[in-house]
Amino acid sequence: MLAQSPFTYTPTGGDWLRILPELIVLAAVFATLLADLALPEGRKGWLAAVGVVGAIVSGCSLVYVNSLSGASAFFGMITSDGVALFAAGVILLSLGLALLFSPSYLARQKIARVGEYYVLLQLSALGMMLMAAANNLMTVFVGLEMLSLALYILCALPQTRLRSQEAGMKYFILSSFASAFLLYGMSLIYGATGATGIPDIGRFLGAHQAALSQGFGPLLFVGMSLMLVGFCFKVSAVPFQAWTPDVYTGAPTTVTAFMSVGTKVAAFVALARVFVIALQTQNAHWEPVIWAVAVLTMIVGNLLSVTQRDVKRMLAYSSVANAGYLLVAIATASPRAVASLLFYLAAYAVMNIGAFGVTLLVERRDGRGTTLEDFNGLGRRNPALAAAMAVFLFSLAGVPPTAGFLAKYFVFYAAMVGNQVPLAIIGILASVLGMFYYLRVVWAMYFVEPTPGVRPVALPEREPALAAVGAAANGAREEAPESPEIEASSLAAQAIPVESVLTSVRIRTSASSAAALVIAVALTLLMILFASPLDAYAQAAASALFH
Amino acid sequence: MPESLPALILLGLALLFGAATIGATFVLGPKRPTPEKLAPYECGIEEIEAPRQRFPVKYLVTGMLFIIFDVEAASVLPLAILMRRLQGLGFIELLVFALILAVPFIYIWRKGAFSWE
Amino acid sequence: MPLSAFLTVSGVLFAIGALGVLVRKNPLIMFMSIELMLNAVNLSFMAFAHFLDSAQGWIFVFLTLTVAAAEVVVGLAIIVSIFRSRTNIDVDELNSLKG
Amino acid sequence: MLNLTPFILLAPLVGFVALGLFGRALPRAVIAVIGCGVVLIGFALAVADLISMLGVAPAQRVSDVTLWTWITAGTFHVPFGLLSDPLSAVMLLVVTGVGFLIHVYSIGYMEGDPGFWRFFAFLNFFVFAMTLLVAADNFLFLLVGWAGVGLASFLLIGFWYTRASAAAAARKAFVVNVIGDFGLLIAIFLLFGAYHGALDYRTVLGIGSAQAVAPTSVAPGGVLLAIALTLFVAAAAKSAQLPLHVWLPDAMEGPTPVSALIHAATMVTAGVYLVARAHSLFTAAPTSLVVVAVVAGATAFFAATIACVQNDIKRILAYSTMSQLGYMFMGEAAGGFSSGIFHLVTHAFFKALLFMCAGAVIHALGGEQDIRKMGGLRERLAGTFWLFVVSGLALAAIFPFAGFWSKDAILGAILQRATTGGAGWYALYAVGLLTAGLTGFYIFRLIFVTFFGAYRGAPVAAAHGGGHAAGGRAGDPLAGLHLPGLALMAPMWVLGALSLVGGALDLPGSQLLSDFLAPAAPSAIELTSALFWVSLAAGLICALVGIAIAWSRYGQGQAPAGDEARVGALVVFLRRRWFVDDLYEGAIVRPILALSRGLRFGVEDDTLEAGSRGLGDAVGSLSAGLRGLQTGFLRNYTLTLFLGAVVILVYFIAVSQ
Repeated sequence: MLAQSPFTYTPTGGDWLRILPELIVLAAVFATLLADLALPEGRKGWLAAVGVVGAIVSGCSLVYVNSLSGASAFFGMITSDGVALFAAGVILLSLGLALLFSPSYLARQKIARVGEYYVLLQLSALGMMLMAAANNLMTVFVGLEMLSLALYILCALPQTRLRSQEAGMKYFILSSFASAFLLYGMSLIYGATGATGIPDIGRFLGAHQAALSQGFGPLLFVGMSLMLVGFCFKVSAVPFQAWTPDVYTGAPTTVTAFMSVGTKVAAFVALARVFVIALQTQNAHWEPVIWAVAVLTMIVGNLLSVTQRDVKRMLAYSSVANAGYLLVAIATASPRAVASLLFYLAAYAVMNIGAFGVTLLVERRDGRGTTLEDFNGLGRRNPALAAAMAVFLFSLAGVPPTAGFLAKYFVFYAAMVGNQVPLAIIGILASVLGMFYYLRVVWAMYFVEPTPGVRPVALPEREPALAAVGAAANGAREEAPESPEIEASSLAAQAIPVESVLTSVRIRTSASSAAALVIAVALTLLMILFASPLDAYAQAAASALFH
Repeated sequence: MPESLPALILLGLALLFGAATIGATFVLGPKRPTPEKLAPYECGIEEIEAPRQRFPVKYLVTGMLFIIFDVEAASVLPLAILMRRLQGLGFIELLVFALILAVPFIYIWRKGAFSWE
Repeated sequence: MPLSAFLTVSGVLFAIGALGVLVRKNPLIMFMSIELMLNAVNLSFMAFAHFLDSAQGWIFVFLTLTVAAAEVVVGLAIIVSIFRSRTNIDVDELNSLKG
Repeated sequence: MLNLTPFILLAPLVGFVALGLFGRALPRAVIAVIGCGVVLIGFALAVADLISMLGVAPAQRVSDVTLWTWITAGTFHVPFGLLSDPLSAVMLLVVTGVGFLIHVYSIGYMEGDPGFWRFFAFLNFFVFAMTLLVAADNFLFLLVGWAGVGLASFLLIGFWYTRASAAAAARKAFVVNVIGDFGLLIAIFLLFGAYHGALDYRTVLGIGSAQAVAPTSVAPGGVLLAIALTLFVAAAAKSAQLPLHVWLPDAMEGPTPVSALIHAATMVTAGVYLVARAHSLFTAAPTSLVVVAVVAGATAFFAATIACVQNDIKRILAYSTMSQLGYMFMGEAAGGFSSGIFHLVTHAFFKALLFMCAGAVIHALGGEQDIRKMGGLRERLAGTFWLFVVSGLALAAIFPFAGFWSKDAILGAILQRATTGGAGWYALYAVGLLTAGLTGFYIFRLIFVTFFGAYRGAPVAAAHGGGHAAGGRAGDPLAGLHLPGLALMAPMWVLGALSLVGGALDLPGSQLLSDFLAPAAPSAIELTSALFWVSLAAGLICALVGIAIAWSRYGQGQAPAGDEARVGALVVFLRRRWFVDDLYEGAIVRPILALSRGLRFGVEDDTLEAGSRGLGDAVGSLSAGLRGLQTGFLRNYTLTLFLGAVVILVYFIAVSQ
């Protein structure tokens, strides 16, 4: 195959079969586009069903692709190896859950352009799958941009909401800036090795270790550092995490749920391929940087979460902290560590989407109302929702026997046996800190009286005057003083006379949201049962990556 | 190339130093913007209308759509070069490519993106 | 001309672009600076492709160009959308999310 | 040999799932039958297991069923298996047996509560987690059970979550328990390293394995010590040993059956079980046993002194539990692992009974917990009174009650250890004796103040149902007394009988329990030795002295509120009769009262609280400082991104040179 030039390579039917899952998602995108034209206003919720069917069919096709022999497709641009299929499975699961949460959320938040929303969500999933399956820097870049472009628009989709617009703008500028660094890094790596294929780069560096020390060394090192910057930005590692909380808070919550998981899956798999595999021989050089970044990310991410009063923002910061645990696996750089990375991503997907899912059901119509006060007494207002949230939070906190516990366990175990004992210990200590802020939400749900007034779930349309005053009270919140404690209490007091009328309004959960929650809870709790086959698959996939 | 690399690195470092200096002033320098300071012209005459008010959004939308389909055309170019070698397969690929372009095109058309009003 | 000449120009362009992102306030100009950075990378890709006599650099340039065009569209769309809701697009005033 | 352990585990799980899903819709009678029935099934199975175990030779009394292999990855091999050996059999009997009685008691105690179904669901979940904890055959599933009982405890302490104090207590308990969980987690990581990924008891502890590997041949002493100490951190947090004890007194905010089941009989003894289970690791690192001894001795004494001045009936018992757990650890530290387990068993009987009696009193008085507002209840609550006395005598270790034999087995073990171990162990023995005296004092102070003299509280409101209200004259403040019903009394009588004769499990000469446990938990002391008889006598004398002092101070039902006034009168009285008593009052009672007050306020309220608050403040301000960097300005973000890139670039350029 190496003898062939990319210009003379002719794709075969087998190549197309290996990207079957991606093709199915693409077909679902087209079906959604056409269905959007056909469906009348008010029935757009069915678009989600199209997407869910696409995700399920694509997920089934993974099994078939897994049975094919060989993995490389399209002149080694893309691969359908175990790691790619595992990541695709997690991405499709996340996509399905996010789609199930979407119809009622979009209706409640009055987000227009529903058709575009579903199309872009699926396209970003397609980009993630592409990036996770990429076996060439080009495909990594194209997949990355594909997912990012779709997410920029999704973040800014609620056109009347300034916070979303701001989130979209910040994400767009910062992410493009980081992409430029990544691309420059890729260019220099290409210059140093003469290859863009991930295995080719690894092969070249393995064969020309000596030559590197004189000629192309600086090129390689500068390229490596710039690529690291780009990847660290995408996985929101400290100090490149600044965009994460703002974007995650401003974006519509379904989008936040999906991107917090999907982007991580894609970026971490690509990071593992590029650094752990292609730049394997340079491990001694990049490992200290990842080490430092992982420590910083775990500590700063957890520390920043501690003082958050808004659950959505707290979850955003916690995703930074989780990136730190995943970086531990990258720093360890063994097959077992890569397998634990995959397992962690799977567990993280279900528990994080679940936690965001509950948050979006608690959220008010104006896109606010996700502070701790809004979760007060949820255990009595909606016991099922509170129980689900408790499961997700316990899992995120790493309490056995949930999926999150197993995931942390695997990662830290891999680090322990992979000679990264200090990292594992720092990680365990950092996750003790994590317990505090996750359990504070459980605490609020079960042991705090519902705050009067901070809890109107649905402002009745019939009373525009009331709604207007409520909105004004919320507007006042925006200009509130900086201290979050003062803000919450003083504004709660402010809001009481207006909104206490509405406290009796119950949170309504649509059938599809309930289904998504049930799936997420079941997977979070039952992952302990199929941990063994899942882990075995991840191990096999990871060792095949190294071979 | 190797002998010029130190110079390259030096250049890079110099630029970085410049960037860091400018950046530091941004972080450290006091910023007290007043409406007067932020006004577009400081020659004493109040602005008659907001300078950025007239923004022809319609042109922009059309422009954006043009860029998309224009760039897609650029991707067809390599296919054209290889057309002879690829034979029938190339034709099928071209059709698929056109189909991928056509569906969104129909979509934005039906959504009314091309209507001027 | 030696490869280093191309790389130097490319590096300078990249740095100018990065500085532009850092110092400008208008998102349009910031965005143009990012485009400059991307094109600096394109230059280095082409230089490498020429000197290494490898086709992959050229293909990469193609992809980058396409991606950059798509970014232009998305970026403009977001800027226009913000423009519709408020007349000012100074990035220093987009500051409701923090902490 | 049978191994029915999976089914013992399954029964409460089924109960939990059934009640959790459908409990809300079920009538109370059905809830009660399901809730108690599943635990009774578990108990019956545990008995069947025991009988079959007794039928085989002692060497073959280990059965390890692997239900399925949970994780296999190279040498990292974790089967999900359940172990049935003498130690787990004893623990299972205690958990399901005492658990069943407390379930029955709960039917009466919680009868008016709207959360009836929820309560039984949580109780069943607790029993499931606890059986998993004691039946697991590897450390990983031990951890799962360990965290599960912590969760159940958290849910049950905060059961009346509308009370702010209950909610705060639940949180405190959870935080401390999590510290323990992480101790266990770290211990497991260390074991991973030492045993190359094996976590099962067979490999690590040599249970059920013909050729047990000596821990000293596996890992260096430092690592073994670290393992033992982190295990003990976990045990100390779960069993409320200094300084991780703060949660237990507050945990009394939960309903009384919870206090009886979780915070007296079972969960808090998990630490004792863990130390006995992992005794080979502890004995391989002898320094760790010294640490255990010091902590346990300090806790036993500390808690007993505090119990002497408490006025809340349940808090007295909570401190007493801490003190008794200290005894169990002291016994284990001295090498008497079976003595620790023996005391665990008898303590489960009499302490559960004490809590049930206290619950009956609280129930009768409509929720009153302050003993200063009780008194004179002897005639009205005669059954409860006599059971209280029986359990009190057992706690005070008076012949021939259960506690006498088990506590003195521990003291004997310490004395035995002291004959070879040196002065430190004699000091520990002295602490044990002193604590025995204090135990007699505080428990009889409680009994005298509660049941003797005249009633001092406000009139009791008439019973809601009127069904078991005692008839009485008009103007009788106790007219509205709620007499305990059959559901309350029946389990108490059973436990009363067990508190009386429970010592027969391990009498000197017969040694049923020690012999049975011998393969799993070795014993340090030959119970018939002369030393043991000396120890028995010394312990008995100390306890009697304590009771005598309690009688002299509170025997007439004096309210402890009047301590200051009455002490003066008492001193005058004593000076005329016994010159010795005057000395005693001044040199021992007063300083102990003062010391215990000082400890209570000094250690509990200031130092520890301030320490933890300081840590919290530090984290909070660090976090707030970091938040300041998150300015929300896009251009600051681009700048940090750029500077981060520069730092990484400079690092790589430096490396490449």
